[in-house]
Amino acid sequence: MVAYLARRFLTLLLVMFVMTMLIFGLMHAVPGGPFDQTQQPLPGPAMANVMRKYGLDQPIWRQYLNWLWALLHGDLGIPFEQPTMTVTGLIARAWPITLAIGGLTILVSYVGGLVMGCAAALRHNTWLDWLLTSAVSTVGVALPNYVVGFLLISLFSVKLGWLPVGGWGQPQDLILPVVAFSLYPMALMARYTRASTLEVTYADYVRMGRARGLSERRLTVRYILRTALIPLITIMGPNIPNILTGSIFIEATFALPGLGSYFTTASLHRDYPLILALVLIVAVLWGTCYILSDVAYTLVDPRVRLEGLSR
Amino acid sequence: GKSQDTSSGAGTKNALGLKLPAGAASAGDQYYVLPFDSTGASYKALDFYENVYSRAPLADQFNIPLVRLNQNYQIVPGAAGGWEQSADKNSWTFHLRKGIMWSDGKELTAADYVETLRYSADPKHAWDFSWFWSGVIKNYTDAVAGKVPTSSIGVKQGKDKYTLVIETEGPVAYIPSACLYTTPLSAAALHKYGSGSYNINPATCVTCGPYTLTKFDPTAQVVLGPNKKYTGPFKPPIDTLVGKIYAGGDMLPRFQTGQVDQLSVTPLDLKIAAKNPKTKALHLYKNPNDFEIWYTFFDTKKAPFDNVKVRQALAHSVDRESLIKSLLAPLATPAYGYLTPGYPFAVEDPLKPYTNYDPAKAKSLLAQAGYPNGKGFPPVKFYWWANAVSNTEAVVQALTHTWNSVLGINIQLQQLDKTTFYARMNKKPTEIQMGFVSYGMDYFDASNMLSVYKSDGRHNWNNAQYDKLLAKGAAESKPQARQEIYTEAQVQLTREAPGVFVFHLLYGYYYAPYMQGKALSKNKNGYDGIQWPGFGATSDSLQGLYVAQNKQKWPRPKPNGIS
Amino acid sequence: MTPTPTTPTTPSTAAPPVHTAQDPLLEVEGLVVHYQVRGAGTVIRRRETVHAVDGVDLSLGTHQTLGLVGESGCGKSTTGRSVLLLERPTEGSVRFEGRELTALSRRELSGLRRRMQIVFQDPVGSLNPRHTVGQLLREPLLVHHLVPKQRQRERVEELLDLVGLPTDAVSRFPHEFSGGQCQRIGIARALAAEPSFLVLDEPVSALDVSIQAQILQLLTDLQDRLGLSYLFIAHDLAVVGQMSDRVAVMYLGKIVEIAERDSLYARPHHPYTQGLFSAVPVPDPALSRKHGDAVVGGEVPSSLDPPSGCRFHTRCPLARERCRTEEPPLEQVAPGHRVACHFADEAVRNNPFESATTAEV
Amino acid sequence: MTMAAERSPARGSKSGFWHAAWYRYRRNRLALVSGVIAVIIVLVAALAPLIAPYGYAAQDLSQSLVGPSLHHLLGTDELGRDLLSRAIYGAQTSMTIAVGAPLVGALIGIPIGIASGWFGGLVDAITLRAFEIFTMVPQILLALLLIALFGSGVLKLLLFLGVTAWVGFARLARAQYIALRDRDFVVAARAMGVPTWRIITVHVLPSAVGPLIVFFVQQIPATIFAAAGFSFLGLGVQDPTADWGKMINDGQQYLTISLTVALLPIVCIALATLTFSFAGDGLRDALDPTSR
Amino acid sequence: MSDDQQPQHLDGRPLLEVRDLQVSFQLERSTIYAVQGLDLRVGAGERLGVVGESGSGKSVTAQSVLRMVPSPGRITGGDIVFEGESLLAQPEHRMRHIRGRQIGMIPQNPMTSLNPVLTVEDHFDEVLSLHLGLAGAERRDRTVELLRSVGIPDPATRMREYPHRLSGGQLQRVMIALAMACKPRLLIADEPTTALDVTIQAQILKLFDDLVAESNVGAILITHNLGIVAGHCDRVVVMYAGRVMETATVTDLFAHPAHPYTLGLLRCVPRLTATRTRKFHAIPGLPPRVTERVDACPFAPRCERATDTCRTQTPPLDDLRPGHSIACWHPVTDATEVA
Ligand SMILES: Nc1ncnc2c1ncn2[C@@H]1O[C@H](COP(=O)(O)OP(=O)(O)OP(=O)(O)O)[C@@H](O)[C@H]1O
Ligand SMILES: Nc1ncnc2c1ncn2[C@@H]1O[C@H](COP(=O)(O)OP(=O)(O)OP(=O)(O)O)[C@@H](O)[C@H]1O
Ligand SMILES: [Mg+2]
Ligand SMILES: [Mg+2]
Repeated sequence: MVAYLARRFLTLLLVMFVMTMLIFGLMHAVPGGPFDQTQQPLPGPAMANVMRKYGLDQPIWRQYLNWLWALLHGDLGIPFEQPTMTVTGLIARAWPITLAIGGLTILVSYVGGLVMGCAAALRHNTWLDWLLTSAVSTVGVALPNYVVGFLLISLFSVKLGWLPVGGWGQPQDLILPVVAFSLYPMALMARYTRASTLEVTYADYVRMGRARGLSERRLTVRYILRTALIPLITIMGPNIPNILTGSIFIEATFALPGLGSYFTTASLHRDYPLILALVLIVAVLWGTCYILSDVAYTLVDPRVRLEGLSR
Repeated sequence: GKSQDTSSGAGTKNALGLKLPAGAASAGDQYYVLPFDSTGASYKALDFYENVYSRAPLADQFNIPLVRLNQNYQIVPGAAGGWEQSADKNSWTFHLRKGIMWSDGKELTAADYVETLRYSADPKHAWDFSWFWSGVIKNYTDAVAGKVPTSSIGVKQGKDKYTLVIETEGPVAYIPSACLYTTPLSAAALHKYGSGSYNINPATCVTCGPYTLTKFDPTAQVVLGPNKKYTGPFKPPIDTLVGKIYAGGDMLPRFQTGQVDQLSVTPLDLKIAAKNPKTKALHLYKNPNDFEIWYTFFDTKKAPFDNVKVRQALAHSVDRESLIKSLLAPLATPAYGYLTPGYPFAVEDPLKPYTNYDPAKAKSLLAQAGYPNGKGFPPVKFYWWANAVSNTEAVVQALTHTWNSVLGINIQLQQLDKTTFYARMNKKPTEIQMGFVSYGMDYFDASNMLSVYKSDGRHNWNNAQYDKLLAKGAAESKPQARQEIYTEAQVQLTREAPGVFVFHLLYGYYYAPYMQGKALSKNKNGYDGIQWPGFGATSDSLQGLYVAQNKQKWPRPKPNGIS
Repeated sequence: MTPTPTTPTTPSTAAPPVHTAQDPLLEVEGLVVHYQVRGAGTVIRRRETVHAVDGVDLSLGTHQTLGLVGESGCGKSTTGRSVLLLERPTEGSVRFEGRELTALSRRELSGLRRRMQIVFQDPVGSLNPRHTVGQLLREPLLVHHLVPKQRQRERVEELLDLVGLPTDAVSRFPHEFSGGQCQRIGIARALAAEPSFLVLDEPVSALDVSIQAQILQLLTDLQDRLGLSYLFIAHDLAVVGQMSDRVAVMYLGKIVEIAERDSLYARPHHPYTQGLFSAVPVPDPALSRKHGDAVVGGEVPSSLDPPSGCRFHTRCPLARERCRTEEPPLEQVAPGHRVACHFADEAVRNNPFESATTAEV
Repeated sequence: MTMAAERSPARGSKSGFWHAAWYRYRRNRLALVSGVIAVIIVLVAALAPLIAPYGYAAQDLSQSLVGPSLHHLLGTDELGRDLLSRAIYGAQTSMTIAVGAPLVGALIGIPIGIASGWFGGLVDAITLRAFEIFTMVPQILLALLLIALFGSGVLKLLLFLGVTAWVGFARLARAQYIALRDRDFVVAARAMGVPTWRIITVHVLPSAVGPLIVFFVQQIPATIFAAAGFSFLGLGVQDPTADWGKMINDGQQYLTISLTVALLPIVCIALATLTFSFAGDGLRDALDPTSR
Repeated sequence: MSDDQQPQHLDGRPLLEVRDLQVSFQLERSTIYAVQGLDLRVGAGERLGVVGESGSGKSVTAQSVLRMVPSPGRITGGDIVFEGESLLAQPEHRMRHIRGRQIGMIPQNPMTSLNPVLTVEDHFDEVLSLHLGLAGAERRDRTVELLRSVGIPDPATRMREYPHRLSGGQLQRVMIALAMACKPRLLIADEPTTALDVTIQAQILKLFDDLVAESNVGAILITHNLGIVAGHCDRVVVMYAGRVMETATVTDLFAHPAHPYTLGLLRCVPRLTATRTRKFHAIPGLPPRVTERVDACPFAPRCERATDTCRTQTPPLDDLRPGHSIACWHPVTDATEVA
């Protein structure tokens, strides 16, 4: 386990190194710098002052090394967008919000998706199956979440006045964004769950369990679901980083001061340190989820050995 | 949303000790929530001299500029009670009021203005607006370039600590206007913290204005509370200001549910609001704000727009009136020239011959330019960035459609993000062949807006005659003479058509019905709502707005973080 | 004893001049196939070696059948595949028609492939489900340019006829056929390449008895008509006994006994062979009642870590200390009959499994 | 009896496969209907200029946001453009992107995936790392940077989405290759001396085509929305080109003003998503001769 | 085993009696008549062999006895009487009590027949507590004892393993122990050794014999291997196309096979002869998939003795002599044809 984790971790580091380098190069290749948003161009000397102030007058490789060096000291730099904060501080402030929404979304969508998928599979070829698989999952997949969000706000906030129109601070604020955000992953989850449950439903060992007189309930829970849900871990894992880093659309629609919006603003503002930090977050989160889902998979499924996993 | 049952607060005193006017809600309800859309914006500072283009909502409330502007754009005393130009016209002297105290106990003096302006010229600070004083204040340009120390710029204490002298590079008539931009930092705090950033931290915030910082969260909200130590001359009825910051999303529902007390409406909002009985009944306040001109500019150094006939053809083929009627009304007026009617020295009629809607003339001009019926006209990219307030997306499509159908040419739209747009526009030489932009004034003088088109300015249209007229206008101090000069300049500009001027934007506002006061009333131009420069210490609007009793039961949930 | 080979088509260009009919068609010496696998255990990544085949010598003459029996996982298939170089041997040599296959380039090998073919256990799985029978049979003709285009159809029909399938099978898909019919298609495809040698990897194990008999009859007939040589892999001694001239018994990657068919069936020497015989169910109540009490106990050990000495010692009722430490060589006990057992004599004298073998018939 | 009562015998064996596939496809009622609708959508997209009553950019500012009428069957948008025509032209853009981008992804990804499985070792390791890098970089960020660098437009968007879609195809192709290479029929082909390229193209790919088709079809709505997301940021399809995703973005705010403006594109996308996924499932089953 | 029941070999009342069983699968376009009027009986302590080619309906018969025919299959007629009770009339919860408790089942493929995420012990815990209400140490001891009785070495530790850690042979032993856990009265083994090696097959069959002998259960052994029937059954039913073709005691059947199909099957089996014959007797043609009910002997198309009668009338299952019935218009009388 230790060796496995160490190896995964090392490759992750390597991958992140290459990735940040690519992004760094790309960022600087893009027209416009962090201080080009003014309607009047800054006069030469003023611009030179700004560039010098942020170390942007140095060659790119130098800038990258500077960044890397600072990173090794745990310093992600100062966001151009918020020069009075550190990138770390900025993320520490914005991310918890995204994490709260994302965490709940994961909970709601995965649980909901599992329940729906199982229900559909266990009622295979009935109207319920049809309703859940075709109708619900299509709506989930065919409607972008900001449209869903807009509809929810129009109905529940403006028309009925039941829920806040957006914002952050009270528990009710979570409801609509989580619902809107959950729909798509829930639909996906339901689809996968259904497929994987159906696969197990007709397995030999389920038949043999029945032949030993086990009740259908027990068969469903211990024989069908327990094995059917295991492979979902590997499907769930890679989805998590996307959800936990937020959606700009959801955040904009519901006025959530989360991390998601930084993915666009940082790159629109050419906020280099922030962009890199975001890329790192996603990479680390992604790597962690990946490794964790591997480990979780081996823990819950006795058949799999860690080393044998290859994707 | 719950509506609060407000008891009358008329006659009682608010936190700043001001007696509330008749019909006002109780002191506890004197808070004002304003929405801000942070899309494409970044919030770095609350002070002009720290950062101009990335100021956070509710900035510049912690200080008092030398002069202020009233509802009718007249310069009135601010921190300075009076001012005069020196005999040689090369300097201005301002006389500060006594007894305005910073919240750290120090008095507001000339030193604060001196230190602030020196700080602005400091190459290490790299102020993003340093061009503003360049060529105006003596030695300022050299100081920015690091050639002379900042202490040598022409901003000095006069005979005592209440006298401030501004020396200029030459005679500058509009210094009092420009001095609207003199919201000072505290010299002591500047020394103590090394930069103006101290003001975004409630713990270190130093203010001489009526408000102090309670909360600064640039992704959610900025909250200003009453500055209990305020000793200045202007006391506002409203105790607490909340700037709610939204990263996009639809604003109208936020206003409808009482999340915010005011809304800057887009033309689309108006259409939607008209469908709703509650919002339909609201009064639409509108005013030109910073007198924005929205126009299409050309790279006049390259074909096909190096040909004046081509540019004129485009200018004549736009039916501004019907475009505005369908897409912007009532929030715009047609632009026949660069300056909005009502703006100093603006003229309209002398310009119309060059910009009126005349498709036949447009076609013939294009033919004269060598592109009969658009034949041989190369495909052109038309760049723009999205702005809901000016409904840009629809406008550029309408423009493109007009040009393509009237002139038979092929103009293709290309949207960019704002950064890329300005970066490419500002490149020398510019990378944008044709683009849609706006410009809003910085101070009330034709020289400000018109200088956008001076040679080597924002756009690459160079015209020595025009430059000469601008220089002449800046030096002239007789209004009548200036009017003549600027009329000629405007004709010159419009005739040469380095751009197609499309519309002057009007800002539309909804205020929750309980928001009332003189500041919202009509000014002499007939515009209402809070006028430029907005709700702050640079204007007299602070004193003219209060929260009235909520008779209409408009929803007003109390924002969190307000006692 | 065997009729002269009558290959219907002209001999291939690949036939080397050095090879003569008297020489064995196929000679395998010291064949070793090891697989490197990732080891068990979640903690440390450890490479482990599967000793799939561990030093096997075989030879097969023209128009002969060599039977290869053994339990699951003992390396029969691996032997079969590496003889065809579908699996690169870790060590050892494989000579076919006098040419050393392991020394050939990929190109030369691919040219030679058509002379040696394979038929699989899973009749359906070995046929591409997306190809019609016609396509399947045409593929070897195509890749080896055996028959001009206009003759291909004719040749395909010939092949179908050869294996007893109707010609209208051409446009149908494998899954439309029963297992036995698929096996016929597999055989036809192998024959399409005009091979002289076929590896039959448990070709009838998956089939019903009645179909099994049809296929075995077909294979026998084809061998006689076309002069083929077979390496016949199976785990059923009865079937192998009907098919083979010589039989090799494999256990855990090694050959424990190899002999002429009759010699082996009359007097199996190795206790494992004897055990295998005793395990064959006999369709005669009278006989099966008599034996069957003495069965080979235990299970085949893991080929990851084969037992030391004689690999059968863990299950052998005759095992002594010597068996545990010393690996028995394959020694001749009768002409053409070789056994790898320290105590073969004893085993023959006193068969621990008291098998019913052939005595009763 | 299995063999007795069967269909028409021997034809060209190639057409046999397609014939049989078509037969299987036809039997699946849902797939058949979906397939017909999908074909209609594609035809509408291809023949948009012939079908649409107006041009996609034809404006009439005086007819802004009018409801359904005889002149404009589904009404008009803010600029007075005919919504029906825009929906029809939208099919053209959306389908080009939604089908084109996965196609580009497949063309890049499948060879890489197969090469990765085929060569194994270092090549495989590097490809796997490349998968990781591409999965890790937030797509929206990469998109913003690339679009800022290269500009936007239908073709560039298509290429960009295609280039980011390759990983999925490569992964899947690699997995399929690895799963198939030890199957008996592939080994049999090797034993036959069938050259590698032929094994891959004739034996491996056709067998992997089912999962690839399903994946491809799944990519269609995903791609429409990715493109729509870029339009949301103003970086996707350029005005005045009609595109369903963009129409959703622009139209949602009109919900209270004009239902058709807001809902028409949503209905179009839902319809396309459903029909393509049912048709894809049907296609997968039809291309698998062993199914049912 | 401390079962005090005396062997009651073929006494009057059979343990299980299947009468005129009809099972069909209603597919979209056709109906498969998998079992058509099948009769069979098993007595306590008796081992009944069921043989036939693939698709002849052996498994469906076994599933019917447990009322576990997978959908879309349905029992459309006949009756199944187990210890005097009609199983088809039982409510589902009673059936659950019979499954596992009264009737045990051994599967064809032990490798896929245990829940991969439960340990071996978990499986035993389930049945032992469900049917016998055992718990704690008692249950554990019983599990150990059961596993030991089927020859699993070191059962106390092995039972903590997950199924994938055991070999096929061991898994089949576990399956047998599991089937025997509640001392059922009837054991159904559906091709229990097809997936196993010859030597392991011999071990398992020996175990099967021992268990039946010891505990006096009735057993149905489904196989297509006549050799196994010969060695491990008392009576045989030969099935073809969902019907019984012939049934007799093992000795009788092998000595005097009367049905041409039985005869054909017997001739197909390769023998361990001293010298090789290179002759293989096959039954020509293929077994049918019955999609319509026709009045004919289903074997007629493959039968060399078939006449027009065979092709137009279904032969009834009649007693040839006591204990030996056959459904054939032209029975074989000369038994020497076997060899
Ligand atoms: N590609 C491979 N990688 C690793 N191990 C393998 C591989 N192929 C076979 N083995 C192992 O090699 C050993 C011999 O396998 P082989 O298939 O030759 O046996 P066999 O005698 O044909 O068995 P069976 O009767 O089951 O077909 C087995 O332990 C098997 O697990
Ligand atoms: N789930 C099912 N759906 C449709 N038909 C079925 C199903 N299960 C069995 N059948 C049909 O029922 C008939 C009998 O099948 P059964 O499984 O009982 O045969 P078997 O004698 O056990 O064969 P095998 O030796 O292959 O196990 C076959 O024709 C088969 O096609
Ligand atoms: Mg094998
Ligand atoms: Mg069966």
